[in-house]
Amino acid sequence: MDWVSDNLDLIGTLTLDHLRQSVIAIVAGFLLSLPLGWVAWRYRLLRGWVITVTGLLYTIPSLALLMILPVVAGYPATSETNLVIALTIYAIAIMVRAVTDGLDSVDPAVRRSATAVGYGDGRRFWAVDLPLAGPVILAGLRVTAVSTISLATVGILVGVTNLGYLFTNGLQRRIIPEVLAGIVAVALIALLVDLLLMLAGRALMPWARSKAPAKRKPAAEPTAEAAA
Amino acid sequence: MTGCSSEDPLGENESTGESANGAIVIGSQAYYSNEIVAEIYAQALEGAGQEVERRFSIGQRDAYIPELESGAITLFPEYTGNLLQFFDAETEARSPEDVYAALQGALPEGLTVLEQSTASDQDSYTVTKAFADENGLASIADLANVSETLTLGGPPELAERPYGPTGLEDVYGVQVEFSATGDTTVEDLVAGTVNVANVFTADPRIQTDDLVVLEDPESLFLASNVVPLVSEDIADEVSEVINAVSAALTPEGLVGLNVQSTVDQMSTPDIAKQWLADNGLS
Amino acid sequence: MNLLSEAFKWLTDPEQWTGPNALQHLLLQQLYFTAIAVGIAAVLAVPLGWAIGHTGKGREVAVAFAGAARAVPSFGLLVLLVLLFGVLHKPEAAVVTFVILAIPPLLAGAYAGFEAIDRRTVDAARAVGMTEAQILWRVEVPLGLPLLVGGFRSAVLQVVATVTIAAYVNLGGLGLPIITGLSLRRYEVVLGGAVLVAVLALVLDALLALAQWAAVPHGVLAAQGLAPRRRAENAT
Amino acid sequence: MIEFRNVTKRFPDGTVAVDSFDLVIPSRKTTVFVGSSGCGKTTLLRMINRMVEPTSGTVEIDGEDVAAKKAVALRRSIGYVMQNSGLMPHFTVAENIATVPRLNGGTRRAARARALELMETVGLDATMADRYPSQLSGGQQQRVGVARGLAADPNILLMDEPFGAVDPIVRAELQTELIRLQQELDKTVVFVTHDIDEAFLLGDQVAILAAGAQRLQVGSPSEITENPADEFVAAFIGAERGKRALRVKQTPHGPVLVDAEGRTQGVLVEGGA
Amino acid sequence: MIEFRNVTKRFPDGTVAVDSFDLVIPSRKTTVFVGSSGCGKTTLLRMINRMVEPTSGTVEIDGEDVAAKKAVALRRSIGYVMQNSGLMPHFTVAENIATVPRLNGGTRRAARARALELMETVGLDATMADRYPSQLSGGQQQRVGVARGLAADPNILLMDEPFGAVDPIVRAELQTELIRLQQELDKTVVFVTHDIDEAFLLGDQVAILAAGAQRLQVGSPSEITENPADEFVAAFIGAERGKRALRVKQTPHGPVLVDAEGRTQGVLVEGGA
Ligand SMILES: Nc1ncnc2c1ncn2[C@@H]1O[C@H](COP(=O)(O)OP(=O)(O)OP(=O)(O)O)[C@@H](O)[C@H]1O
Ligand SMILES: Nc1ncnc2c1ncn2[C@@H]1O[C@H](COP(=O)(O)OP(=O)(O)OP(=O)(O)O)[C@@H](O)[C@H]1O
Ligand SMILES: [Mg+2]
Ligand SMILES: [Mg+2]
Repeated sequence: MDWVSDNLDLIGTLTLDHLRQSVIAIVAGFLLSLPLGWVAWRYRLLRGWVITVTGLLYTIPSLALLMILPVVAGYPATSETNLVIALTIYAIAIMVRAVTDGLDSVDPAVRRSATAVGYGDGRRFWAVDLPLAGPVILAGLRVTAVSTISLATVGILVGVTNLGYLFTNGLQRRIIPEVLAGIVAVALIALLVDLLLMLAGRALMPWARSKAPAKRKPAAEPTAEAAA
Repeated sequence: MTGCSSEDPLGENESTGESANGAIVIGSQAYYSNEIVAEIYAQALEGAGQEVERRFSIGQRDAYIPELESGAITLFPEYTGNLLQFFDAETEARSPEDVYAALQGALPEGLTVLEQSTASDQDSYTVTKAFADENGLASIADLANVSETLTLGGPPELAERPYGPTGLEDVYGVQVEFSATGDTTVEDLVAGTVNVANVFTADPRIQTDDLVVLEDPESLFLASNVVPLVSEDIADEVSEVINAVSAALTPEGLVGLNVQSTVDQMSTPDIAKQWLADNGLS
Repeated sequence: MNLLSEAFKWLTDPEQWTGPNALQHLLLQQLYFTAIAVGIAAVLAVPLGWAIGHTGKGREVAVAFAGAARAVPSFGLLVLLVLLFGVLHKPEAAVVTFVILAIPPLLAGAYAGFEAIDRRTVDAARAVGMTEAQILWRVEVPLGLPLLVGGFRSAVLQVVATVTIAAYVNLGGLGLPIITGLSLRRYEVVLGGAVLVAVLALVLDALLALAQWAAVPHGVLAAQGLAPRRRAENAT
Repeated sequence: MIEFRNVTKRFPDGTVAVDSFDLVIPSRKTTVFVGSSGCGKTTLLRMINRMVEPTSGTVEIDGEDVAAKKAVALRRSIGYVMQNSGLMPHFTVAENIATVPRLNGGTRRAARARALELMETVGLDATMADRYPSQLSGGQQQRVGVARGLAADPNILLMDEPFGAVDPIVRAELQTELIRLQQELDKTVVFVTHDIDEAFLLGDQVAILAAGAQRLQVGSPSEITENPADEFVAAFIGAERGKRALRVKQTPHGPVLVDAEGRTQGVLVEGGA
Repeated sequence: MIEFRNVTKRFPDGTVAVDSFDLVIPSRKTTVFVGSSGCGKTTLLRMINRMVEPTSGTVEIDGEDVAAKKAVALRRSIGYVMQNSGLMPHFTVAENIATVPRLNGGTRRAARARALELMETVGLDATMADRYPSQLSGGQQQRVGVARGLAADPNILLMDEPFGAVDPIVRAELQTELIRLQQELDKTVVFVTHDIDEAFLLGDQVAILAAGAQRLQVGSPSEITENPADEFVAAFIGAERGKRALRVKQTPHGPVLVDAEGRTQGVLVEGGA
């Protein structure tokens, strides 16, 4: 582990790069998925299409996407923009489904009740539908965050530097601790972001915590999982 | 280890167009050996009081050449032969001098190369010592006499390169099967999954793993010496410092740098710093 | 569009379908790795997931483990395992990598399938005198199957898309044209390879979607399909 | 006064939930719709606040067609209490109660004050103001639902099986409470249930409905028990069988009333009218 | 005969659901546990077929401690009917009913014949044999549940709020059906409800319970109504207030019985005992 202690600065810089790239993609993916997921949820006819098409994005091999997008869109493959856009696309692939499932999970009785007390459509969406979809959306967001952070490492194969650098460089130099350090760093920041999201969820959705215990409801996870 | 953070090999990976303020932007390939040379350039220039920005570890040549052309990167350690082939795939030049001369003609507007160094890091066909002894191999041509099936290992794109399996057959009459061993080519050669391998000549494992580089009498490969590719705008600014580096960088020296990186696992900034000190350049 | 038509041309060129690296071989390799990895992962994860679902114990541990497994970058793990196992064991390294990739969705599918079952149904099964084994096989497994197949489906999708990186360590598969194309700047080859992977993933996904539908027990399907009709009948 | 005039509701799938329904609902009284599942009670109720639009016919409040009013404003002016309370799980008790005042643009502070006031009215301890609905018992949740229905001080309160999900003891308590509240507040209450006992307990006017919201009988509880319109109504209210056909049995503790099986159903007290 | 001897159940989380409970349940009679939510009724019932193990004390069937029997065999020998029927959604009606005969190793054919026979007993049309539970109405599902409980011809039938989830009309029908069945089959039925009317209608012996399965009063319905043990029981059965304290009111159609609020609760018929 000498290598690690000698290269803490390097690991630190790479971690910051990695976080910056991933977080931008996660946030962008989340924001874009909200309207897409809403459309899919609201318009039954579009639903199959939106879900299938966004789900399809996930089947594109990341390497290919990272090389072909810049050719098609005309920006340099080595730019962070390239990686961030590709990661955003994968984030959307998971999140749209989660947003749709989340809106689905809102008890129709609650929705009706909100209408009955006099919420207009738009106001109801922001005050009732979206917050109540929160727990499922959050579960999807957590899956998205973890897989985005882990996936970002392929950026190094097209020249976008982040923790993935430790893999290619470690392989060329046959330094096992370097590769291992990369994996551990990626996993740690993924789990850290996951934890932060969970805590944020607790803070923002206090009602979801106070549910009567031991209700063994299938958590949102499998649905988000199915999209992954 | 006295590595200090200001000499981080990767620096801030800001987006393009940062050279406007006059800083020299040094790039490197995603290849540790190339990165070391780039770091040496950087430290040497910093030692001469220049402001430097690092944009290291860029994968493909076609990814960074456009950035050099646009001026987003202004200095890049390159290899004469491979660079020439990038611009002129059909080139007939083979010797270091010819290649260097042809390269100067082939470079696009705005780019130039400074003095090439004697250190080279070029493609080669390499076998294990045991295999060479067993089959009496000294040159690539001798492979034609080997009775067992030859399997050539190398990066996947070797299959399509002019010096790849087709070139071997056309130039030397040697028939091989190809295996895309990629980043583990040397290990595969040592382990015996391939018996001929496309290895870079500056790879320290040629010595440590007892490998034999086969001679290339018909010049299948271009000479490929380390050469600084530079934007014409700053060529004059940096030429003195960089040419001194190139002059000091010997073939053995380059292998030594690679050994420090892979065997001693030293960090790139430390290697560069030490080399500059050892060569009286800091 | 130009790129797309060139990719199509490359794909339909008979040359790509002959020789040692013919596309059908690469396709089979891709399928082979996917099948082996998902198969092994299923053998490991499904019984474990069922045990968690049946007993209700260990869920937190499983969730944490699955989360950690998901956080491990496949590419890095592959590199690490190749370095650790040595070049002679690249296939094993790749399989282990993909197995780890496939475990979280399978595990989640297995236990979530059980958890989604109405507890009263399981309780009733116990009350009529089913043994624990009978509860498992006659009630929980059939009723949990749709979500398990769902987990299987996402495992297959993830693995089949990720097996492309096997080419990076000389294991072939459809990643080969992709990484070769990258080095040679032949984007139509990259795109051709990517299209094949996507098509393969789609076909597998469609098949598994069918399987998932078929896995829903008839009574449950009836609940989804026939209930509204009955409601309408009552009304008139 | 609420008036249904020849109201029909056909849902897009063809179900005719309400077929040519006419009824006058007097002001400041409780009217109960009772009938078995699916007979159209909820549909009737929701046509009053435009949650459901009639296919034909009109619903009028004090002579004005509701279709002419803006739906959102109309709903805010009518209290609505439903089974399982229909509370927003992500709002606290006080926020739930104050929903309509807030929607009407009231300040947070005023809305909260109103919520606390209403909590007292419906018998909820003020300490519960910052709990979430899931932290309350079923009965408490229903009280919050009632409080929310009253928050905008509406003239009309619609209640759709508000006590269907709570256990009988709590239910009896809530019923008593509602009777008290009604005496105090004097609203026009339209109440839906499928429990005939509840209907008779709460209703000034009871409408017994069959599928398609067909009126089997409308009248006061006494009118209906004393003179059931037909066999079905008689069966439905249990007048001819079981516990409703009672005879007197003398016991050491006084006279009790027993049903056909001889099971005691009540005690006889003095004071025949 | 089923006997609870000083039975206590403390759940791992510390809840004492049943505290030193003693009761003898006579054979071939219906005993009803009634009490408000959470008072321990279900826990008592489930200790009979070892779905719950007592923390201390014993439950005996015909003098034999159930703890000495094998749980699986014991459960197969006791019918169990629960709220929401507890049917297997992926088994057809016939398969559901025949579950226990099949578990006991009966052939498919014999089991099906038994299922059809039982469907007739509980009043289900044979055409429903191959439907899935989700294709039946709530009332029909409950009948299937009862049929399943009877399939192994058990001496004991445990019923946990079996009619809690169906609407009142169907419920009355099922109650009548159960009374008929019981006269025909003569089982030991232990029935749980929190509806005191249902308890009095069905029970030969009624046990009114409070939290911790505390016995407030045990006796026949008549004994309890005529002589409630204390204020709480009186309130619970409604004997002193509201609808159970009735007086006679003369109407043009004959005498009816009205409660304190003047609402009619039944009609008075001839034949005082
Ligand atoms: N949105 C809808 N689309 C189609 N049919 C509907 C809709 N809403 C209700 N129905 C049908 O209209 C009829 C009346 O429904 P309604 O909900 O008014 O009954 P209800 O008397 O309130 O029953 P319950 O006591 O079960 O609440 C039923 O047959 C129901 O299936
Ligand atoms: N498995 C358990 N673990 C912990 N507490 C339990 C468990 N099962 C029941 N309890 C508690 O034991 C008490 C009695 O529960 P039980 O289910 O017997 O009540 P009940 O009278 O059947 O109520 P209900 O009428 O609501 O069905 C309750 O306080 C309940 O919360
Ligand atoms: Mg209704
Ligand atoms: Mg119970």
